[in-house]
Amino acid sequence: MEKKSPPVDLKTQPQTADGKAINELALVEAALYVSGRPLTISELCSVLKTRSQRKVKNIVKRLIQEYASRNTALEILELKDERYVLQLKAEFTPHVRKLVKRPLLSIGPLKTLAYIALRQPVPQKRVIEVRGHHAYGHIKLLKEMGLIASERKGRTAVLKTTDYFADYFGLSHDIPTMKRELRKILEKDRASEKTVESSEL
Amino acid sequence: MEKKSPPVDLKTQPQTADGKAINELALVEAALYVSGRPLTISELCSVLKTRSQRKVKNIVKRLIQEYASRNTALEILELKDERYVLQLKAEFTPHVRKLVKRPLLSIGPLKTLAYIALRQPVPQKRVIEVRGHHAYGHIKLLKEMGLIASERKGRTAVLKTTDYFADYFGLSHDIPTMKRELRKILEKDRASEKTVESSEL
Amino acid sequence: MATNIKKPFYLRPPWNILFEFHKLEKLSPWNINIAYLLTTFLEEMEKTGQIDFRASGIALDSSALIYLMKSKLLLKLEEPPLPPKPVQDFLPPPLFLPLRYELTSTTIRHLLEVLDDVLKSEMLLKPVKERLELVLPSPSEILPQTDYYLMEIELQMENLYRLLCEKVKGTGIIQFSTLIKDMTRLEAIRTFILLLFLAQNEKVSLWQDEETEEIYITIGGLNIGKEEPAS
Repeated sequence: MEKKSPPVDLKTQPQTADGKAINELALVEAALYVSGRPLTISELCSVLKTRSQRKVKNIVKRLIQEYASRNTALEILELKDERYVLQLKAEFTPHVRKLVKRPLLSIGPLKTLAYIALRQPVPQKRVIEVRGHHAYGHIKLLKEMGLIASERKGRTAVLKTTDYFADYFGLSHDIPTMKRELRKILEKDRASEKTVESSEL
Repeated sequence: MEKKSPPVDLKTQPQTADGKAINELALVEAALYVSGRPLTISELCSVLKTRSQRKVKNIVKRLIQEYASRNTALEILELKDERYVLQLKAEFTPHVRKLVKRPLLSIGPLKTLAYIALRQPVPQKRVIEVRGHHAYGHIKLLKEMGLIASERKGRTAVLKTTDYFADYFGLSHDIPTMKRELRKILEKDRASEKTVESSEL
Repeated sequence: MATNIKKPFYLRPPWNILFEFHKLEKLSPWNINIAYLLTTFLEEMEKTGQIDFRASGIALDSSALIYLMKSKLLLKLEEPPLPPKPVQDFLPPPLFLPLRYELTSTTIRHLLEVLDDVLKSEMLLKPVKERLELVLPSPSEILPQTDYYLMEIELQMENLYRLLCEKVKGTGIIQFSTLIKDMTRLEAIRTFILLLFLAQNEKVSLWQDEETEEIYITIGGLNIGKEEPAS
């Protein structure tokens, strides 16, 4: 059984420690499962150690079909910009929502993230002034999680949110549009808060 | 296929908005997927809206078989106290680790954990000597996560891994056997890491 | 509610050293890692929610004292001891936990709920800060009893200031690494301490690049704030 792997690409083919070739479909599945976010073709190329985007697209398409043919709670979708995501089918959400307890971030880093999102591109110095010295740690964490990125502008580090941030919260990838979306929700929230307050009087 | 569900329990059976009965296997899969931790039989009972533990056990066992029969990167394990968990098969870890945005533990604590696991029961003092002063923080974290426990032996605190740790890795609860199994995992991990590294060049 | 009075976390090791001065006197300051103590102290305080400004104040005061003890030893030209060598043992590679995906519960609503709070604290700030603030607290309050130390420092500060004026001619700026290029490790540390005092007296301005950790030195105040686009 173990000897049947074909003699192609043996050097670059992902392997387990005992030399068995890892199934490529399963490798794409692994990547989509652990990342929990949409992956681009080039991210998948890097996982599969290949430069052929066509090859990767074929593998993902086969995986999508495999998922669609089974009776499973999960689905793999192709998004419009050639990104792929593994997610729970929407009809299951209400039944299992109560098991979802872990927040993405605790309150401190979440506040720092919210501030960066609304004020981006914002100098790191300004974020520290507004949020205090603990925000150094928050910024490090948010970068590690891929939610924000920093750019150098001369001597200043400038922070902004990433595409992953936009995907997580379902916002536009275009920064000005995203900020408008955020402001709109914020204003709506405030307006309904006022209505509640005045009706409580 | 969809019509074959028996006409029992129609009131309590989980349903989608349009009234279709949701497949119970897929519902257990959904619960394990979103929670990302081992679930007990009673948690699964509550998701399936049933009191019959036997029924739930049967469903989970069928799901486990279904996963085992497919060529997938995921596995469902039964832990010794009748808890069930969905996770990535260990051999895929080195290939997709870089995509994980929120590692449960960073490299430092993971090294301390590996040292304790291989040297247990080991005096805390020894761990600090070998791993440095930062290991105080690692030990605290690992204890909080329930992966290690400390015992007093006279004046010395002695550290060892917990049953939860053994379950997490699917290892034997017998310490000498576990250490043999661990050595194998660590060697495998190192070997496949080398494969990943060299093919990235 | 039954109140069992628990010792606050900071009276436990390792932080207790910052709150028990008599213990501090018996220790060599080289054995105390101030950065580690303060970082973990703040982390613990944030985690437990026991925000106590008095405790923070005392911790800061003690750290300044330890820092002063170290500076004094350096000015006496006493070499700090070498860091202890770690005990050798076989170190296995990290043991990676099996990867599991977990859905998280944070939504856009949570993000916007906390935003209100942050915007309130933003409103309390001046729109743009004019000059960079010094990272270190003023040493003036902890020094009155050490006149000799101060005299010594002032003399050396003057010397260093003259040297700096010489070196920054033309460019107006010098990197710390250039300044200490031909110095021994101990001289470099002394120079750094003196620089902090000069900066405190606004004789020089210091600026550190967070990525390269290089420190830039200019004579007098440098209005870096002007270069930045107004946000």
